[in-house]
Amino acid sequence: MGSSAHEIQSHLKKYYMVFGALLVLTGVTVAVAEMHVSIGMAIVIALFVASIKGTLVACYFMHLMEERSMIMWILALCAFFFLLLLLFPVFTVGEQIGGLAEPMRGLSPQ
Amino acid sequence: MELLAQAADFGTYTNWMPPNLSVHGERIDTLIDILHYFMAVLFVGWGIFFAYCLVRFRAGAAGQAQYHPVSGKVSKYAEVGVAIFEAVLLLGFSIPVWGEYKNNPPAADERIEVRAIGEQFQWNFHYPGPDGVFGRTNAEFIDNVGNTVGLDPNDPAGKDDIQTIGELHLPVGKPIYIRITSKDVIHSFAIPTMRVKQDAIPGMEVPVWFTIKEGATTKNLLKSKSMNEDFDTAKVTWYRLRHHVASKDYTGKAGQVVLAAGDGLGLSRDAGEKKLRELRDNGVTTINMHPANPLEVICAQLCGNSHFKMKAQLFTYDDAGYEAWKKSTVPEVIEDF
Amino acid sequence: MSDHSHDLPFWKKYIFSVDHKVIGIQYTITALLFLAFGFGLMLVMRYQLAYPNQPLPGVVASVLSEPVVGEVVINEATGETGKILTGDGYNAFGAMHGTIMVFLAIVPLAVGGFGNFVLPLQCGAPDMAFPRLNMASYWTYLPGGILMLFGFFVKGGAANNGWTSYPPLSIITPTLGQTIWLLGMVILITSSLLGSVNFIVTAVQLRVQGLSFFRLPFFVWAQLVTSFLLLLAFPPLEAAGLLQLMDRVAGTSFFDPGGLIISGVERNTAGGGSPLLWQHLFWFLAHPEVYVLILPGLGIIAEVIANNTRKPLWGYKSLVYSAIFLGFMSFIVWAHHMFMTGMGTTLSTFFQATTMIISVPSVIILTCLVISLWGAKIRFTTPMLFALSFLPMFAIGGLTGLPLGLTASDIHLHDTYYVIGHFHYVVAPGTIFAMFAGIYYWFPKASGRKMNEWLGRIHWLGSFIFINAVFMPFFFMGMAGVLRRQFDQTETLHGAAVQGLSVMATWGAIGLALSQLPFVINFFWSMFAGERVGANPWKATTLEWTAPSPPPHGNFDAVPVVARGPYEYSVPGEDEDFSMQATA
Amino acid sequence: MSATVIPYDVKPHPLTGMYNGKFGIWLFLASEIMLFGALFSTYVLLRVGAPEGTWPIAGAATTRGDEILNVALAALNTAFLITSSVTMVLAWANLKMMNFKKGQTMLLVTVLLASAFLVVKYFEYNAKFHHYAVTFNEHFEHEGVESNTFTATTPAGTTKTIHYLHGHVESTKKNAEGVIESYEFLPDAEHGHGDAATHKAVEIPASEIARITNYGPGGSTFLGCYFVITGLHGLHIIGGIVVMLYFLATGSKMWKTQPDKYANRIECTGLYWHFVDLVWIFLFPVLYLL
Ligand code: HEA
Ligand code: HEA
Ligand code: CUA
Ligand SMILES: [Cu+2]
Repeated sequence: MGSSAHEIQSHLKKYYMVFGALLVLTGVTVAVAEMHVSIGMAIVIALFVASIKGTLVACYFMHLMEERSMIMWILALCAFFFLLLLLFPVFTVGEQIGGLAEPMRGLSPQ
Repeated sequence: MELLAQAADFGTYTNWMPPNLSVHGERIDTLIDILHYFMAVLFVGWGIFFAYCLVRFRAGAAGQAQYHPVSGKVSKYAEVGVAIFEAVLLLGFSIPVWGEYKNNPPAADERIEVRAIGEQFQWNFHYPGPDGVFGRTNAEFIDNVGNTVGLDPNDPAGKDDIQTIGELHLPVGKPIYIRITSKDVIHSFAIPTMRVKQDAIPGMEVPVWFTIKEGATTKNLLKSKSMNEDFDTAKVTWYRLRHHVASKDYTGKAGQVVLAAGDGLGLSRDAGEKKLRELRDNGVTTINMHPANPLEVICAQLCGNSHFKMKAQLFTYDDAGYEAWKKSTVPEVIEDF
Repeated sequence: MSDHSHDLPFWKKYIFSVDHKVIGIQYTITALLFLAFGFGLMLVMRYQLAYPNQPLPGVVASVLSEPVVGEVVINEATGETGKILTGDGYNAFGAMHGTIMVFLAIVPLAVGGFGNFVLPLQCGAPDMAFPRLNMASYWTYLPGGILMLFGFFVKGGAANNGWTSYPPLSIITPTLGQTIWLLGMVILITSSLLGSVNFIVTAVQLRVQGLSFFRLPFFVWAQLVTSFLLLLAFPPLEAAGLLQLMDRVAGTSFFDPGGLIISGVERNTAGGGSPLLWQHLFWFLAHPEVYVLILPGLGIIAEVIANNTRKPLWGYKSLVYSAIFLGFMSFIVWAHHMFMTGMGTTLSTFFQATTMIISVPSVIILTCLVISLWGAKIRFTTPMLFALSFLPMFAIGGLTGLPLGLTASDIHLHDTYYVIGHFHYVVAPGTIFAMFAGIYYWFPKASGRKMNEWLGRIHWLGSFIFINAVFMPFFFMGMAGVLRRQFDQTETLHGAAVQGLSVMATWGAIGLALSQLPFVINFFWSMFAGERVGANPWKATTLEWTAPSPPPHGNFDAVPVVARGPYEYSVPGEDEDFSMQATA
Repeated sequence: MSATVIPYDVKPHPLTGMYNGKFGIWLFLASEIMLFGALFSTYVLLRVGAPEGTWPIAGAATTRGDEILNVALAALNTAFLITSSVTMVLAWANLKMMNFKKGQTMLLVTVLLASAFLVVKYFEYNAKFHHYAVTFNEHFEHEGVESNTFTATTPAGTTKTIHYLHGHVESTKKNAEGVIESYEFLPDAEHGHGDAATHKAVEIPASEIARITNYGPGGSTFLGCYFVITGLHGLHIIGGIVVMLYFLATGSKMWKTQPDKYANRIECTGLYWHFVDLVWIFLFPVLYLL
């Protein structure tokens, strides 16, 4: 990856651009949130923007784009397991036989 | 009567599966049997090959170790075979049985509904009573003698409800629907003889349903041949018989009654072993005994230091018996308020 | 280089050493001691199980009634005269037995011990990729372990909610031991994370020239897959541990649905938590974990079998692919431990299917190992005896996993001794035997001396007979419906009916313990007085046998170059019946 | 340490294209993903299961974190972290271009920004610990105190009114045994808790209270998640600061002997630091805005 001095030079400009983009996108997220759009919409937008920001950081600051494919595969595997961990518990709750009980004391205060 | 007792002979507690008294249990047992045959076949077949290799290819034996691999056809077949058989077990047995066990519960109007509430370390049961409606419950009304489920006395629907502690009474031949929850920690509602098991999770209410086989009433079981077993007083220990009672009187040399029908060996091991010695001294070599009560609900999830003791007595009745029991209970429960 | 290691001060050479071999040996000894301790706990429990509420043998009783541990563990018996275990004491012993065996004995032994010692050697590496990190991982493991044991001495005794420590029980138990358990887990997990990173980097980056991936010994592959499991499956438990810690100390309610009535008193928390969440996070770790327990074992078995059959392993590649597939699948089956929580049909179907699928690679692995015996020239050395007996034992353990994997049969078997039987057959006569095989096999490399064959055989025979006497009865008890974690199984009808089997298991365990004496003697005696041997006493092919025994700091006198696959035995035309990987 | 030379300690391995350290740190980050992943999945599960009106806290009008969290401060912190990421990567770039001074300065700036983040977080946490939520006993009636109410529907469909107030505890009255008898409580004006008109402290006898708690971890499952996740993230920040300080101080000696090894170490630190930033990039919307 970019090791020679003037290669790095060329990188610098990229870093500043990414920096700008990140700040702008942060602004966008906050703005959208202030607008109080429907929760579903908000989730979609917020996560979408966050993913873009994440990708920028990973690809440019962490130079993921310049790396060999192996690490990509490892991260992909990791991401897959992460999704499993995220989704299956929710699925099981959704599919639970029976469900929430009438709690012993009405609905517990908080 | 004799006939019925015969018909209702469901076997007894042994070192294989306990008697199965539920309708859906049959298919679970079949699956378990098939599985073990399958495992046995695999293991034996595989074991023979294994043993053969050990003998034939031991260092002492003639011949050179061969560098080139043998063709793996056989193994491929074996593996594919295993895979296929597992698929059959899964699709052909497990999934249907589980589906039947978990899907489409019995209709609300024809099922016997009971709430089971786990608590360290007892099972509390709540019956809707004649009106078929459960009264509201709330923690503030819980008291540990009369009202363990916390019935709200101001709720008319609750007036006729029945509560029991550590006793579950059920009719045979009717779909039974038990709503399981817990007051404190996770317990697990298990009836080995019904092939029923369901965790009791606080904050959740999970139902299980099953039907008890016709004829499998406590009365019949107590009379059934296999529940009344002969034990060799020289070999048997108190542990084995601590929940058993004698089926008939046993008289000693002097004609005195050593062990009366319906009596157990004793509550402590000391007493029990002493009683056994006494029997032997009086020349009683075998005693015929049966469980004081043949059916139990147990707790299958670690729930604290007395988890092992957390069990309830299960009584099963024919319709007449069940009605009789309900009558017997209703009034005194109202007393509690 | 070799002379270099001499001028290191003692403490640098043997205590805070960065040499992977020393660290490996440190791990091995520590883990063996934990293994023995874990067994000790179980012997006390087994006595109670065989003779419920009868006074413990005097020695044991007096040790346990030491004021420090006494208070909860032991009490003046009810009904009987003399000292017996209390219910809490029993649960604490059980939970700690499980925890110690899994996290403090087998994993450190299989990964920390054998992985550390053998993997770099088999890769032809001078050391681990990060020697100091390696040292750090041992020095986090040891304090973590000691912290765990410290639980026995605090008020209320050690953690007593099973090694699974399901909330809400684990949250409401007053004992400080549970909090210590959680802290201990967090530390131990950190330790094995450091380890796993190190292993992966070493196996990938430090392979010597010519040692392509498919020339790696199967042991290295097994360790590699294992490390990935540790790397990706452990963090969720670390997170879960933190959450439960918060629930205990900071009054949060992640696993507390709220409104719990603990012996009549309502627990005043925010509520809104989910007890099942813990089970998901725990089993997401704990199922991969069980393959962490077996894979290194399989690796060792493969090495020993190849070496003692004097022929190449049958189906090396399918072994490797199966191991990888096994590792991958092990992340997708965890909910088979939760069938009885009221799981719906769709998901249970999914998890049953994955559970059945995951058994196929295991079948393939075992089949390959067995077929490798065909056309062999089997040397019945002690390591080989353990390796061979591993095969049927693992087969029994594995096969009994199938009824548990099918929801319908699991209804009857869940949380019974059938489960206990199932997994002990895979971990005890399975993994432990593999560990023994490994110890006997690599002992010469580590010490330059061979362990005594005859003592070894006595050890094997005793262990093999008695370990079956312990665990075979469990299947029948489980079938009869006897539940696990029972202080006294005779409290229930079906339990009382099979009390005899429990007695048998207990005497089996005592026999098993006695059978370990020859091993302990052999182990220490051979260290100093064993028969001296050269670099390659077993006439083996893999790289570690090219290095002198014991290998100096830096391992190889000259960096080896690899020319062949790992198991080139009895190559036609060669004058020796083994052709080493390294070209001289 | 030992004289044994470890291959690929500095120059990249042909297969992975990384030197050992970098490969190692990437694997470590993979495990970190699973660590935070588990916490995120906790958050999702608990939120999906939360009975309406109890998320983020009992009586909340919306289900969003901004109901009770300070978005402005968090946005500021986001800016801090993003900037620190840039300075971090610049530090490495400069070292690569062999100008040590600039590299070190950039590293220092990174440390300062990180510290600024922690300071802001301190104020955020502190505010939470001094903000209280009171839930009154059922059938609550007490003259002089007008509580807010919200009607919750239990899973079984029965509805139930919950009386509560959010605000600050001005003072407490204790009896002889030192047991609190009553609270001097100032309800919030915003979020419709209490109403601006009667926005004055009230006297609440302890006997009327079912539960009183600050906005700390125990306040609600949401706050629990908030504190655990941001707390763990905070620990990562602290860890990063420590490492960077080490490389600014004694660690920097290495520059004279093995400059590119030193640069590599800064690169690894950077990878870790960017990851911490990345986590926050997801934390911010998930906790504060949704
Ligand atoms: C090393 C540890 C290990 C291993 C390898 C396994 C392997 C398997 N386990 Fe086990 N398991 C545990 C350790 C392990 N398990 C532990 C510790 C628990 C209890 C946790 C607790 O609750 O405390 C547990 C519990 C457990 C449960 C939960 C039971 C319950 O609580 O109700 C289930 C259910 O599905 C299960 C299934 C399986 C399956 C299907 C396999 C499969 O991978 C097995 C596959 C292997 C084979 C199928 C045998 C090999 C094949 C042959 C015999 C060759 C012959 C064939 C030919 C020659 C062609 N295990
Ligand atoms: C790797 C895991 C592992 C291992 C190896 C073992 C090994 C053994 N286990 Fe255990 N066990 C568990 C994991 C393990 N166990 C778990 C997870 C549970 C569930 C806990 C719970 O319910 O939460 C459990 C529960 C459990 C129970 C059920 C308790 C209950 O449910 O109430 C029983 C009952 O008999 C038992 C017995 C044994 C026995 C007799 C051994 C024997 O095989 C031990 C054999 C040991 C040796 C042979 C040691 C030899 C080594 C040496 C002597 C070292 C020498 C020293 C030097 C040279 C320095 N175990
Ligand atoms: Cu209740 Cu075990
Ligand atoms: Cu499993």
